[in-house]
Amino acid sequence: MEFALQKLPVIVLLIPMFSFLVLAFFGNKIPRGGDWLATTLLFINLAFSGLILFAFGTAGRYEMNVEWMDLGGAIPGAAKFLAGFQIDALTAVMLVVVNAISAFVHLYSVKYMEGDAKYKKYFSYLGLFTFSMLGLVLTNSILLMYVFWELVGLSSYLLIGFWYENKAPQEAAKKAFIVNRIGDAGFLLGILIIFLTIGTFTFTDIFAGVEAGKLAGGTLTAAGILLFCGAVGKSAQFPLHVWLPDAMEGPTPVSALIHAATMVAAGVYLVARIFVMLSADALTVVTFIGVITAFISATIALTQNDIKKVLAYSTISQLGYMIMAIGVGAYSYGFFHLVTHAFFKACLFLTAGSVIVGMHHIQDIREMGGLRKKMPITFYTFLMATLAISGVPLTSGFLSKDAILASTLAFAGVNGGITIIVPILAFGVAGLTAFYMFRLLIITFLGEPKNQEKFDHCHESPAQMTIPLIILAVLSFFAFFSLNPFSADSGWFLNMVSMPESILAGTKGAIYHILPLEEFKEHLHHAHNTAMILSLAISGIGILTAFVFYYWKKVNVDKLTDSIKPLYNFSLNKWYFDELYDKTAVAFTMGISRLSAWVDNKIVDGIVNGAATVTRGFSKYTGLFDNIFVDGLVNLTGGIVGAFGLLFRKFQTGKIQTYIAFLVFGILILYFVFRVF
Amino acid sequence: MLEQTLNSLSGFLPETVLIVSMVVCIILDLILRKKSAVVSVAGIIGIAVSGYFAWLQLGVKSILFSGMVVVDPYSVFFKLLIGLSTIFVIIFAMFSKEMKESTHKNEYVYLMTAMTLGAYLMASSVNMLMMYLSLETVSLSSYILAGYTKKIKRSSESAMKYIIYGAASSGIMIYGISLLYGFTGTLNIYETSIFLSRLNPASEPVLIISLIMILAGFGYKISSVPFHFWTPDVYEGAPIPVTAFLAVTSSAAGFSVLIRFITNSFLAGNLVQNGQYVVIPGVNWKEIMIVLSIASMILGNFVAVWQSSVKRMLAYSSIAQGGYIMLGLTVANQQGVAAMLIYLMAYLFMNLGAFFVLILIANKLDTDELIGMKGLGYKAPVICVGMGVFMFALSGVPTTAGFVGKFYLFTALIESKLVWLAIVGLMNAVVSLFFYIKVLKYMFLMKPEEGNTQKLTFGAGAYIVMFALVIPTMVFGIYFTPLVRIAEYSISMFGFR
Amino acid sequence: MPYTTILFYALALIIVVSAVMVVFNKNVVHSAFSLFFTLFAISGIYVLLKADFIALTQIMVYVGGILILLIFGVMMTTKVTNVELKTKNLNTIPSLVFSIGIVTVIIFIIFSTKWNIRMGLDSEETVTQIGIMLLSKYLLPFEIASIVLLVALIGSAMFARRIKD
Amino acid sequence: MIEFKLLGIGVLSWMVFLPVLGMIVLLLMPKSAEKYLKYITVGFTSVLVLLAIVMMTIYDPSKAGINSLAGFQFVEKLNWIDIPAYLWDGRIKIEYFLGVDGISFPMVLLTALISFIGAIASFSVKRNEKGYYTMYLFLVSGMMGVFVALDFFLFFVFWEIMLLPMYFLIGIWGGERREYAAIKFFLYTFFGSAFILVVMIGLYFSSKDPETGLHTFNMLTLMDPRTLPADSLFGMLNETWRLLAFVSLFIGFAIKVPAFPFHTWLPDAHVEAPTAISVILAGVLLKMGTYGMLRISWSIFPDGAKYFMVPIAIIAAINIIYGALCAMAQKDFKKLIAYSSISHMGYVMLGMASLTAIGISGAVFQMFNHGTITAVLFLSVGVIYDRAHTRGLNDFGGLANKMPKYFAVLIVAFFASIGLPGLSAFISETFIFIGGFTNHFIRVVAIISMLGIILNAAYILWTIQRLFFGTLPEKWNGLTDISARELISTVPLLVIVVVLGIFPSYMLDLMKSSVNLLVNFIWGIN
Amino acid sequence: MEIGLTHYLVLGAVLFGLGLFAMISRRNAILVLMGIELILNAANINLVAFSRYNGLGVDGQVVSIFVIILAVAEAAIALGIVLNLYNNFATVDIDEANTMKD
Repeated sequence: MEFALQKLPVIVLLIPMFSFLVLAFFGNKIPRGGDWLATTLLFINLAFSGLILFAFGTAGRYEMNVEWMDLGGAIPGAAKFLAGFQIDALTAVMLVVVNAISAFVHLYSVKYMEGDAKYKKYFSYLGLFTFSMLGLVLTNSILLMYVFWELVGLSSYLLIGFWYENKAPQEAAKKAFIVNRIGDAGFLLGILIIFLTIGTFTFTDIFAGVEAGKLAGGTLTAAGILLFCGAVGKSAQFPLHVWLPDAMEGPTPVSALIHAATMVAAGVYLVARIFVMLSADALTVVTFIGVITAFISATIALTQNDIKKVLAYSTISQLGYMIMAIGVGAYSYGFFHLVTHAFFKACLFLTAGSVIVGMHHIQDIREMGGLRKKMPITFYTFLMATLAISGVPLTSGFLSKDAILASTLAFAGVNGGITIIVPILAFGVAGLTAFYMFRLLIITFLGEPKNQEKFDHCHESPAQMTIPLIILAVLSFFAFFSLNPFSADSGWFLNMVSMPESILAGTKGAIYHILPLEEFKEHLHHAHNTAMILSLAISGIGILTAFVFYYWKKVNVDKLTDSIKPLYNFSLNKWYFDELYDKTAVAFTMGISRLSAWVDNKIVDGIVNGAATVTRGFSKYTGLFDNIFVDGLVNLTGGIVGAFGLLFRKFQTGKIQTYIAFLVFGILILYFVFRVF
Repeated sequence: MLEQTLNSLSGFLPETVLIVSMVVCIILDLILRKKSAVVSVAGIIGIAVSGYFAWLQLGVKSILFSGMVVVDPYSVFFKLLIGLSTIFVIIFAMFSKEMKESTHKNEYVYLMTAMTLGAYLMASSVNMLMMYLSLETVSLSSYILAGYTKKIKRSSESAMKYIIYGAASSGIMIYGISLLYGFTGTLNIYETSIFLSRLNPASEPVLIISLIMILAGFGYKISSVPFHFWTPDVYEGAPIPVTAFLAVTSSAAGFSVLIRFITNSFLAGNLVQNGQYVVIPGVNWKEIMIVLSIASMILGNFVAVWQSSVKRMLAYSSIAQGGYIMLGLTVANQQGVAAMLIYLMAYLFMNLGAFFVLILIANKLDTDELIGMKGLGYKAPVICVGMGVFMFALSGVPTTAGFVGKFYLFTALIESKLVWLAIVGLMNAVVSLFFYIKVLKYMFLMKPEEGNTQKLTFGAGAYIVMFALVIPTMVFGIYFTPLVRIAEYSISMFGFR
Repeated sequence: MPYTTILFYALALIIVVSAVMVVFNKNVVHSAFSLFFTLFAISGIYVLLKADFIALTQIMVYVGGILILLIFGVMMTTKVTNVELKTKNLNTIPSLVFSIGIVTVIIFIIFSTKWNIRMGLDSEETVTQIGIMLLSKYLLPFEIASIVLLVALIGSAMFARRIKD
Repeated sequence: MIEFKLLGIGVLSWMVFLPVLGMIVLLLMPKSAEKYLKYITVGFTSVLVLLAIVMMTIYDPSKAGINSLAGFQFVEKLNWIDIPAYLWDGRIKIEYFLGVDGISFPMVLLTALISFIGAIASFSVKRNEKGYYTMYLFLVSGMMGVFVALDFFLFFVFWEIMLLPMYFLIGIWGGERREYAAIKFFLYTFFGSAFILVVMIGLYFSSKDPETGLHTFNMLTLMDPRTLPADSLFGMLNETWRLLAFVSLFIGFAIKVPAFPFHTWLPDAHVEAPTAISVILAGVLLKMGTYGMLRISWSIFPDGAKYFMVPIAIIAAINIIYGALCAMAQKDFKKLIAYSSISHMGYVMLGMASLTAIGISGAVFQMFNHGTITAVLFLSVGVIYDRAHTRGLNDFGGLANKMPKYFAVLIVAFFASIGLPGLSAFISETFIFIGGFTNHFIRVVAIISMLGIILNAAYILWTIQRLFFGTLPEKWNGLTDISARELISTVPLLVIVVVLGIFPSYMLDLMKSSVNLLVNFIWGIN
Repeated sequence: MEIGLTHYLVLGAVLFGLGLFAMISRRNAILVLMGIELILNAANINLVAFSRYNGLGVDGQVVSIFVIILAVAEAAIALGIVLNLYNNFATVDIDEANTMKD
């Protein structure tokens, strides 16, 4: 049994790969393009991963290695590359989350993607994605993690650009890949630094090396931040968050799976993974990046009118939350939020999907309204998820969010000073979240229908779509994580995923800004109640304002927006990030490339052609240039040869007596030259 | 005195045979009174026989006719080289259409025999008068041959230019000889060198001016800058076999006499210490050679690039090739001279080959312009492949004899630390690739014009002759031990102490 | 002032003047005739140099041979009827420069070089010596000269022969 | 010592001269057999592949080679030219000396493979097939010779010989500006080899074989410091001259690589050459430059390699970034690929400049990978060009639905060439970067050149978008999907790419010991 | 003063120069040939003068005889060629015969 269990992760990893290969190569042979196969396989996988969770979740970690490459006694040191997987709480949980959501999305897609031209391709891509995501989660080597990291990027690229016939998806896919690539470059750099200093890729050895002080001080911080760059790219953190909203061009289930629940969480997972080796400064960076992201995207989400865009920005904002949480040292809370968020955000996206289907591919919420009557199940699941994300009590969202807010308070309390900005922004974001989520809910489902004829044709989605919705909605109840509706600390989850001892604790390092840990816990304990009350109040206010604005229409929203037009536009246009990047980075690169191409044609080849151009004028009137040109004399030698050749040819006048004159002249010259010697 | 002369006669057998065969040819010509191969064959046989006798002289080292000429491996080598090339040239002449169409019968045979005689004497003479005389012998007959097709304007013009230029330079040469004679009081090069080595190091201007004036005479034979001006025009005007003769045989002869004169008369008591020549102080002919060779290479190559007529292009190319060969003198050691001999051997095959292919083409197309050769590679593949081999050989691509020659020249340069000169030479080789490959470009890369794509056919004889030149070019490129051995053996000149 | 001196200068004067005439005279025939004077005077110089045989050869070969040849050439190549004998010079300036340059160089060298002067025996006629020389030491050149002349014969015949066709 | 003879002739001789045999067979073919020529060529090249596979089974990876004759395998050693001194010290001793070690063996495999693929890809050639296939086989034998020759003179001969067929192959069967491209290629390389020749001769006369006390062209002997007496031209103490020699060798090889600023021949040559020849050119020829550096410059002038590693690394970085930028600006598919291979060869040079085992094994591995990947890319260019007769990227779009198989093939190749993990190039590039990092002299350069990763992704993705995405223009409705023959020529390469991506050890084990020995030799560690 | 070697040499030099000048500047082929003769005579004067003043016996004179012989041969051939030129170009102005040049 034990033995089988230890092999199980490999099986779990390979099953999606199998489904990918089968669908990719034999998709045409199998009826229905093998969707049923993929889906069933995924559910089996889910079962397996559940098994793993029970087996290893509490039983500590298990690790296994095989030798991948060996360069012999290479300089420096002996370069051996191991490949292997490890299982601990993080991994086990992630396995379940990924498999669960992937399975539900498979099920959901069966109807959602029905009748699409590239139906079976779609499922094979899903398989590829799931495989690489699981690999990313499972591996114990940071290099292999990078490998799967890139593969995830690839499948995300393929899925975003799934409808590549249209311009927008192409652009979105390209953008996503390249922006991620930028982050990944940093990631790779970090990996290389680690390899150089510690000489290994496996996490355990790396941590051991750090503990032994092989990698310390500024280098450690640099390494940490560089690795974090990867997370910034994948988890769409500021300033690389621009790709995620565009990624919504992909099919909605894909958005749910990749761009809400799992892939974007990979960054958070990475940070959690390397948490123990992050130095104080690194953590500070992480914290601030997180909170800034959370705030910016929240403000943007306020004004968006595309249902998926709103959700996308809320995703970014929530991811910012998680990152921030880990930054402030609320490791387990951050990860907890990852899990809860995965479920309710997936739920939100899928409901959005069913709305879109219902509205026949209308995504602009201003066209919707009053859908509650038409599609009740969708509405109630959506409501559930919205409550969760807004942190209303009795929801999983409340548990995680509240804990995070509390720890931000504690963080500020321990460090004081400027760090107070963190909780302030965090709470602000909580309020904003509540507001825009309910704005979305109200405009979409309540009120009067705006677009009557669409409304008339609207209908509830079929069971294959609603069942996942219901399950996911149910999963965002508090009960699944903790019996105590107001604190998850006693819940099974946090017992399982507890904050690891920073390996730098002894060495005045890592999370010193929440050290001594007791003090931090102390603050946390006090902060808890304040946090709960504050957050309840703020989200309440948010929700209330939403109703005031959009349901009871007590305030004329348009007038309000007019009065703060600049701000409104600023938010509506996403802080002009895209424009900024287009104007700067992209323009710069393209400019450079055009320039260098020009240089290559004109200058470099020109240096080579140089003398040719010099002699061109010379050759023109001799009327020989074309001839020479044709003869491929166009390069440096050519030019000089041409020039001198022409010069010398002048001597060959065809008049014999001139020759004799030259002969005599030559004799004289030679004589004088050698008299001088 | 008399018996000495008689002894000399025995050593003079090759030349005697030549004279006899010349007379025989004249008589045959008078008897036959028409164009016929008989005379040519007779001439070829005569030259072959003389070559055979020369071969018998291998290893002999003796001085003949009271210090006029010597027999030594060096001269034997050149006699064989010259004889072989002349035989080829006469065969070419038999193939050449313009020679057939000329208004003469077989004069060219015995004129060429006379030239061969002169060249033999150039290779073996150690007396300045003898040098002058033999040089004039070659020159006079080549003047005539240059104007051989006298009804053709270009030919007569080239003859005129050639004789005037030649007369001028030989006049200057004899004037220089007279000055040198007046200064040293002897015409024998060994005595000259002994006299000079007894001189105090202070350089005498008279030595330099006379050296340069004498070089004007030799330099115009090997067409080295600045004595080269006649070359392009004469090459272009003269019938192709004659051009081939001028390019290969007479320049080989020129080199033979040049090397012997320089290395024997301007050495300190013509001493050779472990292969290195001991140059007399004051007359820095090494530098002169460097200047001449660089000038020749650069001018030859750079102007050849512009030529549209293959013949004229080959003229410039042979100026450049002369420059390469002269590099061997700049190092003033036996290795350099050996390299020159190796190069000359390679040069014989590849250059003659190029001219032969040109003859065949000109016979069919009546032109030597590049334009006319468009797409010829598809009309006459074998011939053009042969041309390709010769062109690559001339530009010094490996596995051809040309590469071996260049390799040894640059080897000599680099070993005596003249790396910069080697690089100059190599860069010139790169440039030369331009125009050599231009021919192939026209032959293969360009399509023949519409209409005339019918295959050209040549007799078996043509192919035999061509392969007789292609095969050595290739074989000696891959296995060049024989070349080197011969050269090494032949650099031993008479009178080196 | 010994008579040889006067004689030398007289001859030198004739030589140079007539040579200048040869070079600068517009009329070809006149040049030919002034060349005659030059050559003749040169033979005089040979006499001064006690080279009687050379002097004789000079007169016979040059004056009697080459000069006549040249004058024939003039006659054959220029229609005497409509007198086209005038020819003008070309690129005079460079040729002047070069010739004067080389002459000055040579003269400078002549004066700067220390020739080893060893006067030979004076009163002695050279014909016998030359004869011996030609058949002993210079036998080979002598023979080769005959070949050269043969070649010249063939050549000139070849060119001069009327082309019948 | 491992040997493998057929009919008493060593296998390497077979590898080198079998194509020549093929040439002769082709030339003897009558006019009527025109249509079988291609199959004959494929036959001969496939025999090469078989031999290569057999060699692989025999090959012993534990043997190192580099500077020890014992470490070389399949060695053949005969006297070719041997002239005892006569009057002057003119002894020239040239050996026919073949052998492979961990550095050359991957290249031999690559050559055999690519030649075979190229032969299949040549079927589209219609004009004057006899000439074409003759030249093609000639080219193959020349390339093979370069990789197996261990005598400098022999190496040089093969190096030069290989130019001639290339000139004609580009010049006769190429595109519109073929004459220009051909002569440009020829002259550039000829120019470079002039420098190599000078150094070769100089080395020869500096050398003094410790055993025989004679000059030698034997590369192995030349690596031995005792062979170059201190007083000689390139003697160990003669610092300046050695560095000069290294530089001129570098120029000679860099032109072939091609390294900035000697690269301008490459785009022209690639664009004009027929598909199969571009494949050979990018697949094998470019490697000859880097191989020559490793085999000669790095081994015989290790001091030079150490002295110049920073400049070389900088040149490499320029190659990487500059090549990528130029590629980004191209509108011609083939030209884009050409520039991309300039960029990728930059990686190779970076790895070699790092002078670390990991970097150099990355470099050698990258040579192999680039060979396979670029081959596929050029083949794909050929595929589309044969159908559409244009290579303008902007003329296309929406091919993904029209030619799904083609899309599949090309997307794998593309992602391989941007170094996507799981595909072979990723491993090699990572190694190269690790190498660059390890050598702290060039660390900064390595970091800068990581920009290349992003740029590669950028232009490749843009190309994918322009080719496959969007809607299909009306005029391309007639396009047919990739044919079986084209699949045969591409898929095996892709399989290799994937397999080596997952199990790189198959290749790394071949070179491991040699690379380690080389690095130890360079740093003087024993 | 006594006439010495140098006088003769100078005379020779002057003749040499005049000959060169004639060769370079006169357009008429015949005159160019005359120039050649002048040059050869200059050489002869040198030779003879040397044989007189260097006490070398008659070697110089013998050489000068050969020079004369060659002069004759040359003149003969040259004349033939010039006539041929005249037949082809109907002129003896040699600068008009320049069909071949770069």
